[in-house]
Amino acid sequence: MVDSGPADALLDMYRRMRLIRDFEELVQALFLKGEVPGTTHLCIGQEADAIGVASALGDEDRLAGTYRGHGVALALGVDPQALLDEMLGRATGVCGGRAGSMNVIDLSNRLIGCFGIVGGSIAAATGAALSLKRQGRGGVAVAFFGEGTINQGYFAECLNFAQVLSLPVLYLCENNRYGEFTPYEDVTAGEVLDRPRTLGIPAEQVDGMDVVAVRDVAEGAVGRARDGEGPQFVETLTYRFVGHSRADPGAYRKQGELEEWKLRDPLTVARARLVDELGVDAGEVDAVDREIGAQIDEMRSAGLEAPLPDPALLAEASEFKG
Amino acid sequence: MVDSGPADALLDMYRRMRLIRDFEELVQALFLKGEVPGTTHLCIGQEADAIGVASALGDEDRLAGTYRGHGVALALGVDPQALLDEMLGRATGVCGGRAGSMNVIDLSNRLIGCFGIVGGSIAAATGAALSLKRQGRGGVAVAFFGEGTINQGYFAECLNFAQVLSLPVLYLCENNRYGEFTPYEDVTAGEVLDRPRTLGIPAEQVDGMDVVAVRDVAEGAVGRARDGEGPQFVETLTYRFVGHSRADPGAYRKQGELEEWKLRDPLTVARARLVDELGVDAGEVDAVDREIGAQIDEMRSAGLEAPLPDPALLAEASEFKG
Amino acid sequence: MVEFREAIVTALDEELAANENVVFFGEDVAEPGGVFKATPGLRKKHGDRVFDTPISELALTGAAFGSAVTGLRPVIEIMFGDFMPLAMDSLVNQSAKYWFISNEQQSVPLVVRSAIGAGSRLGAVHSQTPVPWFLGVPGLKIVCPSTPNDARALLKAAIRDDNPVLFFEHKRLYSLKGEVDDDPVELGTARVMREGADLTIVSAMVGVHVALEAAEALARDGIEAEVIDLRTLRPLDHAAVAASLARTGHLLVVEEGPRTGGWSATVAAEIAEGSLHDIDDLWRLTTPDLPIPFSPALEDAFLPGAERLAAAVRSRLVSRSG
Amino acid sequence: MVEFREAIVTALDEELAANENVVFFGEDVAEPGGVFKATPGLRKKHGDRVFDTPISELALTGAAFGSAVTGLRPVIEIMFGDFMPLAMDSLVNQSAKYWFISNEQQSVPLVVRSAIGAGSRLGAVHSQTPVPWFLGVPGLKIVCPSTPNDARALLKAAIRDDNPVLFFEHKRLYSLKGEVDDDPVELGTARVMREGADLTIVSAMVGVHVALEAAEALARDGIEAEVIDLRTLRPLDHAAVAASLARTGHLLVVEEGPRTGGWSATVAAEIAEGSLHDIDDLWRLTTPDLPIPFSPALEDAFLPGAERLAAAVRSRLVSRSG
Ligand SMILES: Cc1ncc(C[n+]2csc(CCOP(=O)(O)OP(=O)(O)O)c2C)c(N)n1
Ligand SMILES: Cc1ncc(C[n+]2csc(CCOP(=O)(O)OP(=O)(O)O)c2C)c(N)n1
Ligand SMILES: [Mg+2]
Ligand SMILES: [Mg+2]
Repeated sequence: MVDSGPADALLDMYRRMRLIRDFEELVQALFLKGEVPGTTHLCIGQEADAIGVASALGDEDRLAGTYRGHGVALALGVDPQALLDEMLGRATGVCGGRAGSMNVIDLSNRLIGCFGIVGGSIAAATGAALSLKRQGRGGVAVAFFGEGTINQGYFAECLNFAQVLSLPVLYLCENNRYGEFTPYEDVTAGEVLDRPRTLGIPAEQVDGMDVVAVRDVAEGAVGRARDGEGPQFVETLTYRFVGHSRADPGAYRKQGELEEWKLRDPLTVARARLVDELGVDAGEVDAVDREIGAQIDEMRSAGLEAPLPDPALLAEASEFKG
Repeated sequence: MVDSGPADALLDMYRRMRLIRDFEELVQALFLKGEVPGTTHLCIGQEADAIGVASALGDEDRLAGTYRGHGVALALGVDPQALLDEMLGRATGVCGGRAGSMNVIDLSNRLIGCFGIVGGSIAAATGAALSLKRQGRGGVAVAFFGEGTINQGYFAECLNFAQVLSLPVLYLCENNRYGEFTPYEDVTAGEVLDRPRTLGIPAEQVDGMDVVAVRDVAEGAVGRARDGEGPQFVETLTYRFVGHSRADPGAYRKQGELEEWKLRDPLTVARARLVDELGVDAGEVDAVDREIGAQIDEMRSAGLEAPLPDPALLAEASEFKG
Repeated sequence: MVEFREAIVTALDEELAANENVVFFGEDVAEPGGVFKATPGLRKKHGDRVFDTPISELALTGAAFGSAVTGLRPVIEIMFGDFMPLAMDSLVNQSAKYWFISNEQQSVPLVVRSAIGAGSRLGAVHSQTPVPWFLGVPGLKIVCPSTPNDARALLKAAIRDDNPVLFFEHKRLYSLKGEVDDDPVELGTARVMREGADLTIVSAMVGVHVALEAAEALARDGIEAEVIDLRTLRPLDHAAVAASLARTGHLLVVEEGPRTGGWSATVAAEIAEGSLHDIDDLWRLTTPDLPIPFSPALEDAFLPGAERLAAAVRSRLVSRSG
Repeated sequence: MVEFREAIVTALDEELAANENVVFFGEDVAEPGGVFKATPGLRKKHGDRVFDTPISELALTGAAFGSAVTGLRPVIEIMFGDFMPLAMDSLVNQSAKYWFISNEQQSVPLVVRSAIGAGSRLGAVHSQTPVPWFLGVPGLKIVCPSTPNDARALLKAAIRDDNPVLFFEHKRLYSLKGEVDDDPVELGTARVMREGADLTIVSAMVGVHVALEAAEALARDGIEAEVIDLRTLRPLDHAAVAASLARTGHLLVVEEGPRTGGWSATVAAEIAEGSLHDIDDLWRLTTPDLPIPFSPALEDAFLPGAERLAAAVRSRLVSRSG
């Protein structure tokens, strides 16, 4: 049994998960209206991973996410409006509309970047850990990635590299059972955790639908990395409630699987902890929902009114700094 | 205790190991005289791996080697003169002098190629196994590579790929303790065998200085792959008695290590088995040595007299077939 | 009328049916039918000769190589061209070199299909055209069709070709419809898409359609542009360009790719070297030397469109004749 | 007089000493001092800021990227340029794009050193010049020094540069001796190595020495060649070429690299586009569109040497003036 801890901390995590959920639903809705160009990879169902891990991080820490990165971005404190505006291709986007959904970068909020190449986040965090170790201020780098990513060369090479150099890095594998439309077991030999363990990297599994459990496990792992114990590995068992990206029929899902996982929606789980275990008034939780709802409504209007970038910048911008 | 088996089979393996040894020493000598252009990577000390494994292979099987590939080439039956001529850059070389020591290819002798890129042999054999499986004639593909290669993306990606597809492939890791000038343990986390095992690939270790032991283990592994049991993995414990390549000071070797390993020279071990265990007359073994010595002398003269390729071929050759 | 993506699946289907050594594999291509819906139904029809792979671009390309030199004729899919750097080692150092360095023992009949190109608001890491990366790799062919008919005919030709072929499918063409006939098309041959006496515009893929649109606009101003579709970018059909140029005297090369290092530079350099004093003008229209921006406001300005092309022609013709 | 390889180690040593954020890592570079003996002593002097890595080109390049955006200024070694495709994804999809797509939040101050080039009889997979692969990658700089002085000055400039820089060291230059001064050299600036009124020869690395030798031979025939060393191939100093050409009217570009897809094509295309009617002639001398052959008899004929260069100039000048 995981201890829920103080109510205000959990309510805060609930609020931040709600923000992610509503943000993603907004992006989805705007996408369907043709307002979000290109594609999007939503993390609906996986909010507890982002919030649980981010809750274990401090100012010195850094994180690298994937194309499915809105959740970690918001969890790290990236301005939601600036994130939305980026999806909308606006000048006010966190990257001025240059990057888009799959490539968000916000160093001021500890986000090294979101990486469109499967495995790219692993390299980025491994390298950041090299910096953090040298800086000697106890910073830990975190790489988010999915279970399908463990078959990429980046994964094997970087984990060994980090272990040999004893780098302060947490490898956070979100196991949502599918890489795009292909089930884990069809393309992957063995179990996720055995791969880091073979290298001597401590690895544990956690219920990715329970933000408290994720936070606790992340705190432990980040703490060990911070204390000089080298790379750590956590696998979260989670599920994506929506398609991989815009045009996903979902035909690959096993019968009843989605419905079953939805019973363990991280928001439902957290709400139950708040109300049933910690005795928080359901109305208080509802108020949070309404508050976020209102925030999202405002964001929506502001985003749609935000200015587009000026194409003249292409003539002025340089491929190089300085 | 490994059973030495019949004397004639072992004497034949001894002869072929002697050929490799003398061939490599010839290349070394010619190299020092400036007759071998570029560089060479000799396999002196590792002959039992090449001969032991090749002895377990049949006509349908295929093998991919590395830049340190003279041993496997000879073991597979590549014409020694054509191999030497290739090192010497002659038109009569097995690849017409186009490839050189690191890139020898001889498909007619089951050698898919020697690969200059660390890890390349693994991909080549994995792909060949795809063909062999489809052909359904029981062929097995073998990849030779060193222990330093297990940190390459090629290794991790291909082993998982082969396991998921249950391909008939033997991954043969020659653990000679160093990748170039860097000791295994400085750059590698964990043990070699654990990596394939994590993927569910059967893996065993064998004394790489004992050709009988290598052959027996290889026969088992190749047999299982042939029988449809999927990828197999063997690690040989061996040692390179010479430098990594031409200009290797060997400063990285641990004190006394070379001398200790030389006591277990695969030729010495095989000779002892022949004479002490199987009662073969030492004179008979000496006769083999002399015979090979004579063959090598002839090869040397023939090689140095062989014609150079005609540069006019560059104007005529096409980058494409057909 | 057939859609471009239908043409692709038809070509694959026909070649899989025609030759049992043809196999097709990649990420999400078999059961799911491809993220661009360009390969549905093949798994069902051709069974285990069509299969899904792990997310391991290097392994799948390396395995394709190994299988191609041992009897199969693999077609693989690298989902987005942007991921090709992960697979590049095997293409450059294995497949491209084998025919020549093996002294022409064996060529490498493999095809890499990949979705490429910008304009779909997918950002810097899902929009690139990999041609510049591979143009300087002897031994590789690069095919870039612009119509459904060419897509089908050229993909069939690529699969029947004995050499490694990169086959690029521009994302913005998948939904294009066109007539399809049964005439074969040879790799390496350009095609005149529109005749005109005043200027030759050379392009490929989407650029051909842009050029045709611009040519219509120019025709209204009395400028008759000849439009050439190169169709294959390696080897380049320099003769077709030179022949057209002999008629028009003016050459504009339009490339969706950076100004530095692309195929348009090689076309221009060959023409300049061969006929400097026989031509009136020669210039290129490319994308800027910058990563591809996400925001539609930026991406549209980034890409060479028909209007910009027509305007460029008008002003260049004026300034040159003035 | 200082050797080229000494110039390299001096530059590294000085920059490691000058800035504690500079780190240097690669395969066999620290304890062993590099396979080309270009980095001895650095480990001893600078401690764990200089270290050996696993044979994991992708991890080490990816880690360099991650560390460069979080405070370090990494210099890495990819032992042979031929291995760069393994590392390419991180360079192309991470390092090269970060500055622009992050909306200029942060650039990527990293340097990749690599030994490149043919003429050392190392065969097709250890002799390539990777410039064509990276020339079309906006955001990367490519530096190619030809003298010890430039090697030192440009490597220091590369390490101080805020952008990702590929720094290529031609193997046949390592033992070249030359004077060294303390004047800084800016990246992106060509240098006139010899003045002459009749013709401009543009090259880089070994090609510059070949051109100088050819120029001496031509001078004996009364032809005065101006020789320009580009020194940086990305960005290209087109202005310096144009300025020289304004004096000589004839341009020959000499590239050690295939005819299709190299930097000489971009130089020629830019000149043709900018000054078609102002010049008398323009042509290129490159290697054939073939893999690099091993045999010295072939390799010597493959590479553009001084005699061939001088002969080409003589015959071209005659045929053009005739
Ligand atoms: C190198 C590379 N290969 C393929 C893709 C296409 N792709 C994007 S997401 C994805 C699946 C990744 O699965 P997983 O690691 O489980 O992450 P999830 O999306 O489930 O979070 C694939 C194949 C890519 N972006 N990069
Ligand atoms: C991709 C790549 N990286 C580096 C090298 C340089 N290199 C050649 S051999 C070697 C060491 C390989 O060690 P190991 O796998 O143990 O094989 P061994 O040479 O000991 O047989 C290295 C680093 C290479 N050829 N290819
Ligand atoms: Mg997944
Ligand atoms: Mg070794």
